[in-house]
Amino acid sequence: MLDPYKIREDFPILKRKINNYPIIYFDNAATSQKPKQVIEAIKNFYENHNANVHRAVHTLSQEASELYEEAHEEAARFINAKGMEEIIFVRGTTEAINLVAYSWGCHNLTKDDEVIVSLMEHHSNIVPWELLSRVRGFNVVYVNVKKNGKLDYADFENKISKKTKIVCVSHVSNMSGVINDVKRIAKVAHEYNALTLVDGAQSVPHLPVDVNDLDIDFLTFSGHKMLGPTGIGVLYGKREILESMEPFQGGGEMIREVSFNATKKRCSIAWNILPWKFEAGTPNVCGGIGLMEAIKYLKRIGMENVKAHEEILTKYAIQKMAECKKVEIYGPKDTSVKCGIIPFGVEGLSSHDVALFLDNYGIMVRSGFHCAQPLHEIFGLKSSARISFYVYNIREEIDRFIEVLKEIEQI
Amino acid sequence: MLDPYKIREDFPILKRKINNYPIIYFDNAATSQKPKQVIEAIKNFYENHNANVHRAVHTLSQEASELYEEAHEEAARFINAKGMEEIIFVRGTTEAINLVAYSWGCHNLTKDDEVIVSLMEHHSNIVPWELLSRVRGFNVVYVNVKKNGKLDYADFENKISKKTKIVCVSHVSNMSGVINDVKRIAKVAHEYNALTLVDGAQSVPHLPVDVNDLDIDFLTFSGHKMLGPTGIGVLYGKREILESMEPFQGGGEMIREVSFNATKKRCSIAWNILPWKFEAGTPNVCGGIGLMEAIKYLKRIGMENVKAHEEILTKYAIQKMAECKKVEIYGPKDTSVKCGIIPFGVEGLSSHDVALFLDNYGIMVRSGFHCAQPLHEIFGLKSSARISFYVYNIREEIDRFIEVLKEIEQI
Amino acid sequence: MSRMPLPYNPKVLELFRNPKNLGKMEDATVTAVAGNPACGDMITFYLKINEQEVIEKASFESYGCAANIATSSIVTEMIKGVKLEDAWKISWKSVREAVGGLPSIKFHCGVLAVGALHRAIRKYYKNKGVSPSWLPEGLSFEEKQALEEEELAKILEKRLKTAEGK
Amino acid sequence: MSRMPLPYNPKVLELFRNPKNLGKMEDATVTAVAGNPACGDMITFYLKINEQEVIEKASFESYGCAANIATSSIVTEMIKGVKLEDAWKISWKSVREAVGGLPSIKFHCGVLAVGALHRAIRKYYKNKGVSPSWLPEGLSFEEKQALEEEELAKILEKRLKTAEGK
Ligand SMILES: Cc1ncc(COP(=O)(O)O)c(C=O)c1O
Ligand SMILES: Cc1ncc(COP(=O)(O)O)c(C=O)c1O
Ligand code: FES
Ligand code: FES
Repeated sequence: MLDPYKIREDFPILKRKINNYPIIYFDNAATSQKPKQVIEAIKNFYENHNANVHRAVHTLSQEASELYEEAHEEAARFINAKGMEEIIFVRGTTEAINLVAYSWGCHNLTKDDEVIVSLMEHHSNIVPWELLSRVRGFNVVYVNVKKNGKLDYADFENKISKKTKIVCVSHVSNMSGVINDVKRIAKVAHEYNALTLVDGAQSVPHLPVDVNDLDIDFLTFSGHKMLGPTGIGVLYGKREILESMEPFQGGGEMIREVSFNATKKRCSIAWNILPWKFEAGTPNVCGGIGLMEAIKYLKRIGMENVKAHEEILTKYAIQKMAECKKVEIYGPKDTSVKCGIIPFGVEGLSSHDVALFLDNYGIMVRSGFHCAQPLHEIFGLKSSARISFYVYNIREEIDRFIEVLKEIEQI
Repeated sequence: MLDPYKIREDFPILKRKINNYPIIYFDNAATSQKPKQVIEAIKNFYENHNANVHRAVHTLSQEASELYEEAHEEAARFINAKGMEEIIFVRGTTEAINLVAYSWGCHNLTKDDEVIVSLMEHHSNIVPWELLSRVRGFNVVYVNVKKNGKLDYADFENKISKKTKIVCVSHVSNMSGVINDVKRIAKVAHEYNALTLVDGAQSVPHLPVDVNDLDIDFLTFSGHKMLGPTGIGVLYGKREILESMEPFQGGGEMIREVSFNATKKRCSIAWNILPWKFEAGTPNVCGGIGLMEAIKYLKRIGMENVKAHEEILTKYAIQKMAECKKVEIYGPKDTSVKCGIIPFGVEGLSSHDVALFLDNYGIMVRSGFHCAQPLHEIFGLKSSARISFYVYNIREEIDRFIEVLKEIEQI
Repeated sequence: MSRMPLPYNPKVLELFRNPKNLGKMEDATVTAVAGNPACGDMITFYLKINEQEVIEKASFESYGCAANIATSSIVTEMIKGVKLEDAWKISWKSVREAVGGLPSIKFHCGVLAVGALHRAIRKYYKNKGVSPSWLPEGLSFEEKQALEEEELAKILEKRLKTAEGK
Repeated sequence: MSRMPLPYNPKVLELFRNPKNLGKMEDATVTAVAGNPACGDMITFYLKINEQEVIEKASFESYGCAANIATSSIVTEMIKGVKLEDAWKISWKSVREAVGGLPSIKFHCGVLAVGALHRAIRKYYKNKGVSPSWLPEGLSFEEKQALEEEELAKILEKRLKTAEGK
């Protein structure tokens, strides 16, 4: 088991007070806090090894390049990918999905094709497909979510067909915390020769994820949600698929050669090898190195332990929140089907006011629709408040949260 | 005047030794080093204010959002843009140019149109246009560079026509340091109703740049080349143009609303206001804040002083390098037409070996073609070594560099 | 639990708990809906206006937050018996003062209330086909911030069209 | 100036200063060009091969770095009088050892030299239209790292075609 009290000592921000109350950070699904090890790795990079990468001859660039490549290797091992060439560093999940839409979708999707998307997706797994569909003319087909918050697998199996070219589904819903059986989805998709893109933004930080076992084609996740810096994230793709794909952005380092042909009057270009083909321009080097440090931190804890810890907290919180008369929890309450994310409402109060009152007591929660408007529509909600846990959260914080919730019920 | 000796104290990496020699960092055109103020701002953000942005109700998110918006404002003031809505944070120059190619180019360029690009461009201002031209069918027209390294303005005025829709040119060449008269170029372009995109990756860090005075339509630059963190850069665009443009990536925060229409069976989307429309997903928040600190640092020095300091160093280095018999400087040597970038070669030695030998004595220089292959072809070079200066470089470093160069000549 | 000053002042809380003029008005002369892009909330304003262009009655419906309910409540009070021309002059800042201040994150909720009022007044004149000299042609700050449901839909539709046309 | 050990050992420097077998060979049986994607350098290998498949003479042209010249030089020496089958067995690691080691950033320069050799041997058999049993069908590590000029052009052309076809 992990020791959250010891872990807390690694997180400088937890010492901060808000309105004279110790901070209680329950907005982890939006972004996580950073341990001092990650902050130190960033500082150390800039103080000792900073240089542009891609192996210029000089020592600093050699060091920076090695660290940056090591970061890819570390990320590959973390999700059990075959190696660095399957790991593309991007800004985050959103860019990862857009990369697939532009580089794969633009060239592989046409008029009669279909892209399957679930209605519990974050906007970043809806908008790129909707935008592209308007240009390429394919259909976006939405798989229903049941009123209980679970994916409607029957509807999925009904809707998938030979027309389906890719199935885009989140591993864990960022609104309800529901875990989807992506292994099952990928299996069905492959029977129809469709690819599977799994949005792992809410799973990779909280559960063990093994791309080999799941047999998925793309996985996307964001460093900032897993103790890492902002501005860095990962697109995993099966090597053969990445190799067959067109590049996304053009620029330095993603090409092997540009030369000007004076007779043809145009420049000719040859791509670089994976993963660099998809990392045009100077990458977020320090972001990659910070992410590596975050992954090492999580590995020391052990992802099984992370999952177990959050399960305990979630169970406890759900049980305690049930004692609050005006509080309603949305979606499933069974922690065997969901992660440490609890959406809720307080009768008579706007979700934004719930967040505002909690903030007044130093408790940070999210309100609104959390970039998952369609799912809110299914639940018949205008918006919701949301708490979400991570490795540094403790039972006492939940107790305090309940205390304040009860106070808020009185308003 | 700036005091480089005092400035040096702000840069922790300059205390490092390589092979027991004090480090001499002359690879500033590739990336700059970071002052402790920037490193501290990053640390402080993660230790005290880290949260996701876009104004969630809670205190941390309010603080992070304010800082992140302030960073946009600071960048706007730095280049004399009208305000935050003209400043889009991207990963760097490469992403900025790709954004314009995808969001503006994809929708405004067709078969008989022409895009003018100079042959002294960095690959990141060539490849996106070449890639797009293959899909949209327009022509990329290249403006010559004279053997002396200067842009061939007559050729430009010859090639521009009513077919020209956009002129893409770097403000300062990253290989030769030559400064282009982008004000003149923009004026001519506007006479033909063409837009002007200026790649400011090598100018914004080193010269005062005023988009209003230059009257250019797009300006791109990278934070990591101007004392800021990796993974952050700016696309400036005139407001009216940005407003008329289609979004680039789709996802959270770049939209105002996504709702699922059950009868039409599709999601409908409304964009967010500028600049957020173009910043899909969780941005590199800390990168933006680090960039703000870097800009503040440069403003305290004063960009006129930065320019003057580099001019002195460049003059001195060129004069001293002329004393080395086997050393040849490529491109113009007149510091009134160029910035602090000096490409050179040593007779009989590969540029990579020049860099390797210099590195052996702690001197970091670049070798290769610096992502500017076409310009090397014009100069008839396979590759070159390159030194480039910044605020923390000093005369003594040049003396030492010359000493080692003379040694290398003996090999 | 130690008592902290709440984010809302007592006046706002009181207005939230006991809002005035909450509810639909069957005999309204004009109705206007205003949506808030910042939080996604939506309110409806109902005005009964007489021949002298005086607001006889005002009411509102809101699914918004306490700040929104409080400011809407006070706006409907402020404009009762007031000429349209004078009602137009109410700014969101004056409303914010009238409720004794708001947390800065809640400013937009007050803006929405005034936006809905402005929108209703403009609609009244549009329906009548007249445009008084004091009514500015350009949208007020508050109107700009408060989008009409259909307006949102229109922006959207236009976007889709351009995208589809390509 | 204080004397530091140079990045190259004395043997590499000596071979660089006085390379063996540098220059074009007019009566070569086979010629192979190999390009280095890592640094953009290019070398040409010339082999004169007799009826017994023994390399009688070898030479090279290089615009590469000292490491490349030194390793190329030593490779041409190593293969003189050697059967093609045995020449094929030379790996870049053995070459690296033969020159007394290289800085790690310079490994690819030695790989290029061996890549050029492998490429030349393969070309010889291709020209002859035979393929000996010891010659692996798949490319060796060194061959993969050393691209032929035309190969580069081919990759490129294919890319352009796919892009244009769309
Ligand atoms: C002139 C010029 N343009 C563009 C770039 C690309 O910038 P980045 O790698 O930060 O995207 C560079 C830097 O390498 C440059 O010097
Ligand atoms: C499920 C899910 N997908 C995608 C995203 C978008 O991630 P990012 O904002 O880091 O691009 C998030 C985070 O907000 C998420 O929770
Ligand atoms: S939070 Fe939406 S109106 Fe106040
Ligand atoms: S650096 Fe190119 S061959 Fe050695």
